[in-house]
Amino acid sequence: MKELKHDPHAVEQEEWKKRQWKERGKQLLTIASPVFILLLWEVVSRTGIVDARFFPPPTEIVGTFVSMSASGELFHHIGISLVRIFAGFLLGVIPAIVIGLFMGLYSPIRHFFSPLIMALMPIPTLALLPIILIIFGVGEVSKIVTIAGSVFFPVVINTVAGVVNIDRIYLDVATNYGADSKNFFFKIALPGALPVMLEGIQMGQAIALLTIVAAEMMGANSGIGYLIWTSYKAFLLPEMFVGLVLISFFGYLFSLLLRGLQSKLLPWR
Amino acid sequence: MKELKHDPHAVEQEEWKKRQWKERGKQLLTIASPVFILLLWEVVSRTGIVDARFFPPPTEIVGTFVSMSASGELFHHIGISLVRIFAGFLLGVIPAIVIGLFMGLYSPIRHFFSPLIMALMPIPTLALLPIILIIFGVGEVSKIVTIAGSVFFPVVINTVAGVVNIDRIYLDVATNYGADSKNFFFKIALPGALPVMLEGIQMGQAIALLTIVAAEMMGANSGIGYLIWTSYKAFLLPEMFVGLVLISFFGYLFSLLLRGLQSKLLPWR
Amino acid sequence: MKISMDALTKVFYKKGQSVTALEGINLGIEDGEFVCLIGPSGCGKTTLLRILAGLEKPSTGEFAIASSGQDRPLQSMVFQERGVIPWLTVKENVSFGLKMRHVPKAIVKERTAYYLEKVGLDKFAHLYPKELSGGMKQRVSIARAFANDPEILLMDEPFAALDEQNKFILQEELLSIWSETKKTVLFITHSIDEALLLSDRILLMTSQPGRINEEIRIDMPRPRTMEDVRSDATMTDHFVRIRNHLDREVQGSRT
Amino acid sequence: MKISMDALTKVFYKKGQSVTALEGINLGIEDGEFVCLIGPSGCGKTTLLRILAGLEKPSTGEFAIASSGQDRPLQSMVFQERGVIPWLTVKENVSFGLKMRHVPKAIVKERTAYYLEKVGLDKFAHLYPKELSGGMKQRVSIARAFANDPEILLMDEPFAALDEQNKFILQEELLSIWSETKKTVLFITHSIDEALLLSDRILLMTSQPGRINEEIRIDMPRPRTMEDVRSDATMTDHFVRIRNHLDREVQGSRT
Amino acid sequence: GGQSDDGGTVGTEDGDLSPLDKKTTVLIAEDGAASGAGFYIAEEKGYFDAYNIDVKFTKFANSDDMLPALAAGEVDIAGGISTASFFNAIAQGIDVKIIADKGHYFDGASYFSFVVREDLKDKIKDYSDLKGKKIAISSRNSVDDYIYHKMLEHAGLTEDDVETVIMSDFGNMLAAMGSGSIDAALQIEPLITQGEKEGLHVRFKDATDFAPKAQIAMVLGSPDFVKKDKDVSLRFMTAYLKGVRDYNDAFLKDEGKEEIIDIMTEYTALKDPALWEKVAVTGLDPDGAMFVEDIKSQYKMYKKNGATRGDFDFEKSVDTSLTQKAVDILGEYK
Ligand SMILES: Nc1ncnc2c1ncn2[C@@H]1O[C@H](COP(=O)(O)OP(=O)(O)OP(=O)(O)O)[C@@H](O)[C@H]1O
Ligand SMILES: Nc1ncnc2c1ncn2[C@@H]1O[C@H](COP(=O)(O)OP(=O)(O)OP(=O)(O)O)[C@@H](O)[C@H]1O
Ligand SMILES: [Mg+2]
Ligand SMILES: [Mg+2]
Repeated sequence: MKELKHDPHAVEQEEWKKRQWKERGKQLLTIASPVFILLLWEVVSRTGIVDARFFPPPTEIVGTFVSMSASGELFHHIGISLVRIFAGFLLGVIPAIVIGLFMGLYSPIRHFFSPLIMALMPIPTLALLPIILIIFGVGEVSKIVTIAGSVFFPVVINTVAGVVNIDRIYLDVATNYGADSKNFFFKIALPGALPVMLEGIQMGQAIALLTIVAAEMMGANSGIGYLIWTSYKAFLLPEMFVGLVLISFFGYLFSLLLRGLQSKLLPWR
Repeated sequence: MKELKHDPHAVEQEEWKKRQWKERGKQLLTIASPVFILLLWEVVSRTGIVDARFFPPPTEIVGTFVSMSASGELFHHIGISLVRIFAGFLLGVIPAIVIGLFMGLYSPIRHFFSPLIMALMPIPTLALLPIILIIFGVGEVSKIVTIAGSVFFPVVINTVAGVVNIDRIYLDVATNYGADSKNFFFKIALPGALPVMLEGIQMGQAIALLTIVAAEMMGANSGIGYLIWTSYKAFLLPEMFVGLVLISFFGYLFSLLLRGLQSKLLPWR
Repeated sequence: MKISMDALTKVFYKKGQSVTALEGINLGIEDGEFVCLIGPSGCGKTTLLRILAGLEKPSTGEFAIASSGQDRPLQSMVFQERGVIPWLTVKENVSFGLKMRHVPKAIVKERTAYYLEKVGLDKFAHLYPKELSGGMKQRVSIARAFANDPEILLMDEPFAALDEQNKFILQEELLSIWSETKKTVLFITHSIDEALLLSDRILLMTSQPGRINEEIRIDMPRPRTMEDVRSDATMTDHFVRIRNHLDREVQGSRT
Repeated sequence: MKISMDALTKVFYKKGQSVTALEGINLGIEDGEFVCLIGPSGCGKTTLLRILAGLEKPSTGEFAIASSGQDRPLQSMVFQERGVIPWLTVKENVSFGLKMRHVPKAIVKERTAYYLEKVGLDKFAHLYPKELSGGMKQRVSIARAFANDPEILLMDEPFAALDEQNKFILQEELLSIWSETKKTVLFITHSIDEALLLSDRILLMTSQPGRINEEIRIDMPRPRTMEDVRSDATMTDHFVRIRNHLDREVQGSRT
Repeated sequence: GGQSDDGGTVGTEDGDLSPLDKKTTVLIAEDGAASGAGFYIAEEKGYFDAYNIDVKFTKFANSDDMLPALAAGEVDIAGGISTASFFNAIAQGIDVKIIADKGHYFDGASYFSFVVREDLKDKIKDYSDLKGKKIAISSRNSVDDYIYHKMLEHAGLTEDDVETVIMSDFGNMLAAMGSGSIDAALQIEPLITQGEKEGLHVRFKDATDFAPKAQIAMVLGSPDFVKKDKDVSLRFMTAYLKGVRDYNDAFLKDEGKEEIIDIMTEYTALKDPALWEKVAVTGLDPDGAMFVEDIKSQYKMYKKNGATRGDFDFEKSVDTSLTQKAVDILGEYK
C-alpha cells in the first residue's frame, strides 16, 4: 500500500505541474463554456426549439461574418469602435479612480459626492444623449464622453468600497510612519483598494462595450454599435448578431486580458 | 492653560455626541449636495449659460411636476414603475447572490461561468428587447425580466469578488471546525462577502432604475420610463426632466436606504 | 498510537523555487499524550500542525490519526493568527465549532457560557472582535477550541501574547481538561518553561528544513508548578539542553 | 522629561455604554529611559501606546512629547497586530518608514539591508508576507521600526511569539540600538523576565480601568544576562512582587 | 382575436355589420404618433364598441420593435413606417400584412419634411443651397432615406455633395440643431412645429415638392388576425375607417374639430390644443388606400442599396381586401 516516493521536491514539482495543468484545464473550461453555449444555440436553432428567424444559428452568423469581412468594411467598423471604446474607457476609469480614492479617504468628500453619484448613475444614457450632443456636438468627442460617462460609475463605486474596506491597521501604520498624503494615496489606498477596484474596472470594461451602441446611435456612420442598430432597424438579424457576437467576443477577450493584468498587479495575493 | 475636565465619561459622551453631530453634518452634506446641484442648475439655466430650451430650470420642472401630480396620473406612473423595479431588482439580485457565492467558492464553476458573464454583460439591453419580447410576451413579465437581467451582472461580479477576497484564515477555521457546505455558505462566504456584495447591490439598484426606460419601451402604457421616452419623443423636455428627476430621486433615496441597511447588516465593522 | 507520521515531508514549490518546510518527520503520539513542539522561527511547526489539521497536504510520507469512534470531532486547532471571525460576536465565535456540528442548542449555550467564563470573557460575550484587546482575541480563539471538545487539540502558540496571569489560568485549565478528558494535545510554544511545565514529551525541531532531531521525555510527576520546574535539577538540565539546541539552530540558520 | 502625561484618561463610549480603558495616568519618562509596561490583558496598555502614537485621542488629561529638533521621526510603533502590509514585500515593508520620510535612496537601501540582516530575513527580502511564518512577520515589523530610527520606540509586545533565540538576538539588538542612540523606549510585555532584563523602570498597571499603581526601578548594572536576572536576589523580589500584583489584578477582574 | 365565423357578415338594416356575438379583444401596438388618429377616434367614439370589439393599446418606442411582437402574435395590429425592415422581415417568413394607409402627405403641408437651422434660414433658400451642408436623417434604408434621396435628386445633388449624419432619434436632431452641429434635418411633426416655436429650426419648403405621393406609414396586421379572424378584422377595419373619416372631416372640412383635437391631445404627446391648429397633420386616406406603387419604388431603392434580403411578394404581403370590403360597407368618402 505504502509506496514511498523519495524526492519530495520532484513530488511537489509534479504537484505544481498538476496544478498548472489544472489551471490550464480551468482555462480550457473558460474557453469551452462559450463554445458550449454556441453549440447549444446551434442545436436549438436548427431543430426549431427557438425561432431561427429571430435566432439564426451561429454557423449562419459565421457565414454572414465571413461575407462581411470579405469586403474589409467590417474591420473598419471594428477598428473605429475599438478606438472609441478605449478612449472612453480610459476617460471614464482615470477620473473614477482618482475621485474614488479621495472619496474613500475623506468622508466629507464621500458624503458630498455619493448622493450625486447615486442620483446620476440611474439616469439612462439614452436620455443623456441630447445633452451630450448639445455640449459636445456630433463628433467623436460625444461618443467617447458617452462611454466614459457610463464607465465612470461602477469604477468609482468599487474604488470607494475598496478603500473603505482596507484593514484599519494599515492606515494606522501609514499614519504612524508619517506617510504624507501622496504616499498615503499611492502606497496604501491605491494598492489596498486594488482588488475590489479591479472588479469595478472589469465591470467598466463591459459597460464601455455595452454603451457603444447608444454612443453610435447619434451621428455615427460606422462602428460596431452603428452596425448593430442599423442592422436591427433593417431587420437584418444575422448582421445584427454579427455585431452582438463581436461585442460579446470583445467582452470576453478584454475580461481575459484584465484577469491577466489582475494577477500581475496583485502578486501578493 | 491646562483646564482639567473632571469627568472623562462626560467628555467622551460629549465627543460621541459631537461625532453624532458630525455624522448628522455629513448627512446634511448628503442632502445639501443635490440641493447645491439643483441651485447651480437653476442659475446657469436662468442666466442662459446653458440653453434653457434643453435644460429648463428646476423650478420650471417643479412646476410641471406639480401640474402633473394634480391629475394623480403621475403617481400611477410612479407606482407601476416602482413595482416593476422592485420585482426586477429582486429577481436579479437573488440568483446573482446564489450564483456568485457558488462561483466564488468553487473555482471550476467560476471558470465556467465567468466568461459567459463577461460575454453576456456587454450585450446591450436594447438588442435583447425583441428576444425578451418573444420569450416573455408584452406583459409585465418581460419588463421585470429586462430589469432583472441587467441587475444580475454587477451583483454577481461583486459577490464573486467578495468571496474571493475573504481572508484565507477564516476559510481555514471553518474547514478545521468541520463546517458543512451549508454553514460554509451562510456563516463564512455570505457574511464575509457582504461588504463588497452590498456595493454590487447598490450598483444593481441604480441599474434597475437605469433600465426602467428600456423596459418600458416595449408594450407599456404607463410608468416613469414610459413617461420619459414618450415625453422625449414629443420633445416635451420639462415632462421628460420630471421623469429623469424622479429616477434620480429614487436612485438617491434607495441608495440612502441601502446605506442604512448596510450599517444594520455590518455591525461588526 | 493516536497520531502516527511516517517520513512526512513538505516542500513549498513555486516556479522553480522550493522551500523545504518539513523533512522526513517520523513520529508517533500516544493517545492522551501531551506533546510540545519547540523549534526556531520558520522551521515548519505551523506547517506540521496544518497538515494534521487537514489544511495542507504532505509532499511525501504519510500520517494517520486514529479515531475513537465517539461522537466528538477528531481535532480542533488554535491558530497562530487566531482566526477570530470578525463578523461573529465573542459568543458566536466560541460556539462556532459546536454549531457547525449541530450540537443541541441547550448544550451549545451551556458549554459556550462555561468556557467564556473560564477565559474570563463572560462580560464581553456580545462584543465584536474589533472592540477587544489583543489578548482578549487570543482567549476567544482558545475558548473556541476548548468548547469544541475534540479528541486532539492542535495548539499553535496559544498563550504567546497573554499576560502571565491569564496564561497561568489557561494553562491550569488546559491541564485539567486534558487530564479529565484524556485528550491528546500537540502544542507549539517558544517558552521552554511552558513546555517543561505542560508536557509528557518535548520534540525539538531543527531550523529549515524542519526535522525532529531530539526528543525529551519529561517524567516529573503532575501536578507541577512553575516553582517546581524551576527548582528541579533534571528540569534545569532539560532547560539548558533545549536552550543550547535552539541556540545552535538559530545561529546555524543565520549564517 | 521626554514624555509627560498628566491625568490622562481614556473612555470608549458608544451609545450609552462606556468602557474606561485608562484612568488618571500621571507619568514622566526621561530622555533615553527604557520603560516597560506590565498589566493584565485588556487593561489599556495598547490604548496608552496608541495615544502616544497619535492614533487615539485622550478623553481628559494631557500628554506631551519633547522633540529634540533633529531630522528624525519622533516616534515609531511596533503594533501588537504586526501591521505587516500584505502588498509590500518584506524589504519594502522594512523600508516603509524611511521612504515615507523621503530619506535618500542609498541610505534607505543600506539601512534596510542592515536591519533585514539583523532580524535574519535577508534571504526572504523579496517574498510577500503571505509566504512567511508567524514569527517572520513579527520580525519584519520590528525591523521596520528599528530602521526608521525614531527618537521614541513604542513597542507593543514585539517579541511575544518569537522563539527564544530570535527573541534573545533581538533583545540584544534592541539594547544595543538603545544604548548607542539614546532612544527612549516604551515597551509592553507580558514576560516579567523580559521586563527585568530590559528596563530602567517597570510600570505596573491595574486591570480595567487601567491605572499605574506601582512602579519599580531596576538598578541592576548593564549589560545584564538572563542568568544574572534569575540569580539576583533583588530581582527575584521584583519578580515575585510583579507576579503578585498581576495575580491580584487578574483575580480581581475575574470575579 | 378569435371568433367563430358564423357570427356572420350579415349586415344590419342600414348595410352596416352586426356586432360580434362574443366580445373580442384586439391588441394594437402604437408608438404614440399622431398617425394613430383613426384608432384613437374609433375607440373614443365607440365605433369598436359598437361591433363588440374591445381594443387595447400597447406602446412601443420604436416601430421596428413591433415586428417581432406582431409576428409572434403578441399584438394583432401595429402601425409603422416603411423601412427595409418590413421587407426583410416578410422575406424571412415573418408573415406580416400591410393592410391600410397610416400616413401620407397633405399637399403643401407635409408632416414629415425638411427643416434648416434657424440661423441659416437666410442662407439656404433653395434645395441646391444644401450643397456642402450637414443633413441629419433618422435612419438608412427607410422611408427617411427614400425621401432624402428624392430630395437630393430634386436638388440635383448626390450624397457626395452633402454630409449625411444618421441620428437615431428625432429629439436628438433638435439637440444637434441647438448645438449647431447639424445644418438641416428630415424632421417630423409635432417636432417641426415645436422646433420652430423654440427657434431652433425653420420649415424648409415642403416634401410634396419632390415626393407628393409618398407612402410614409402603414397599418400592419398579424397573419392570424388578418387571415383567420375575418369577422373580427373586417369589423375592426370598418370601425377604423369610420375613425379616419371623422379625422378627415375635422381637419379638412373643419367639422367637429374640437372633439377630435380633444381626443388627439389625450392620446398623443401633443397636449396643447392650440398647437394642433398649427401642426401639419398626417394625411390619412378616408378609404384606407395606399400608394402601392410608391411602396414598390421604395422597395426597389432598398434592394438597389443591397439592404434587403430575399424576395418580396407584393401580392401576398399587401392586402387591400379588408379596406375594399370596408369601403363597400361604408360607401365612398365624399
Ligand atoms: N475601539 C474600541 N472600542 C471599544 N472598546 C475598546 C476599543 N479598543 C479597546 N477597547 C477596550 O479597551 C480596553 C483596553 O484595551 P487595550 O487594547 O488597550 O488592552 P491591552 O492592555 O492592550 O490588552 P492586551 O494585553 O490584551 O493586548 C479593553 O477592555 C477593550 O475592550
Ligand atoms: N504558503 C507558503 N508558501 C511558501 N512558503 C511557505 C508558505 N507557508 C510557509 N512557508 C514557508 O515554510 C517555512 C515554515 O513555515 P511555518 O509557518 O511552518 O513556520 P513556523 O515554524 O510555524 O514558524 P514561526 O515560529 O515563525 O511561526 C517558512 O520558511 C515559510 O517561509
Ligand atoms: Mg508558526
Ligand atoms: Mg494590547
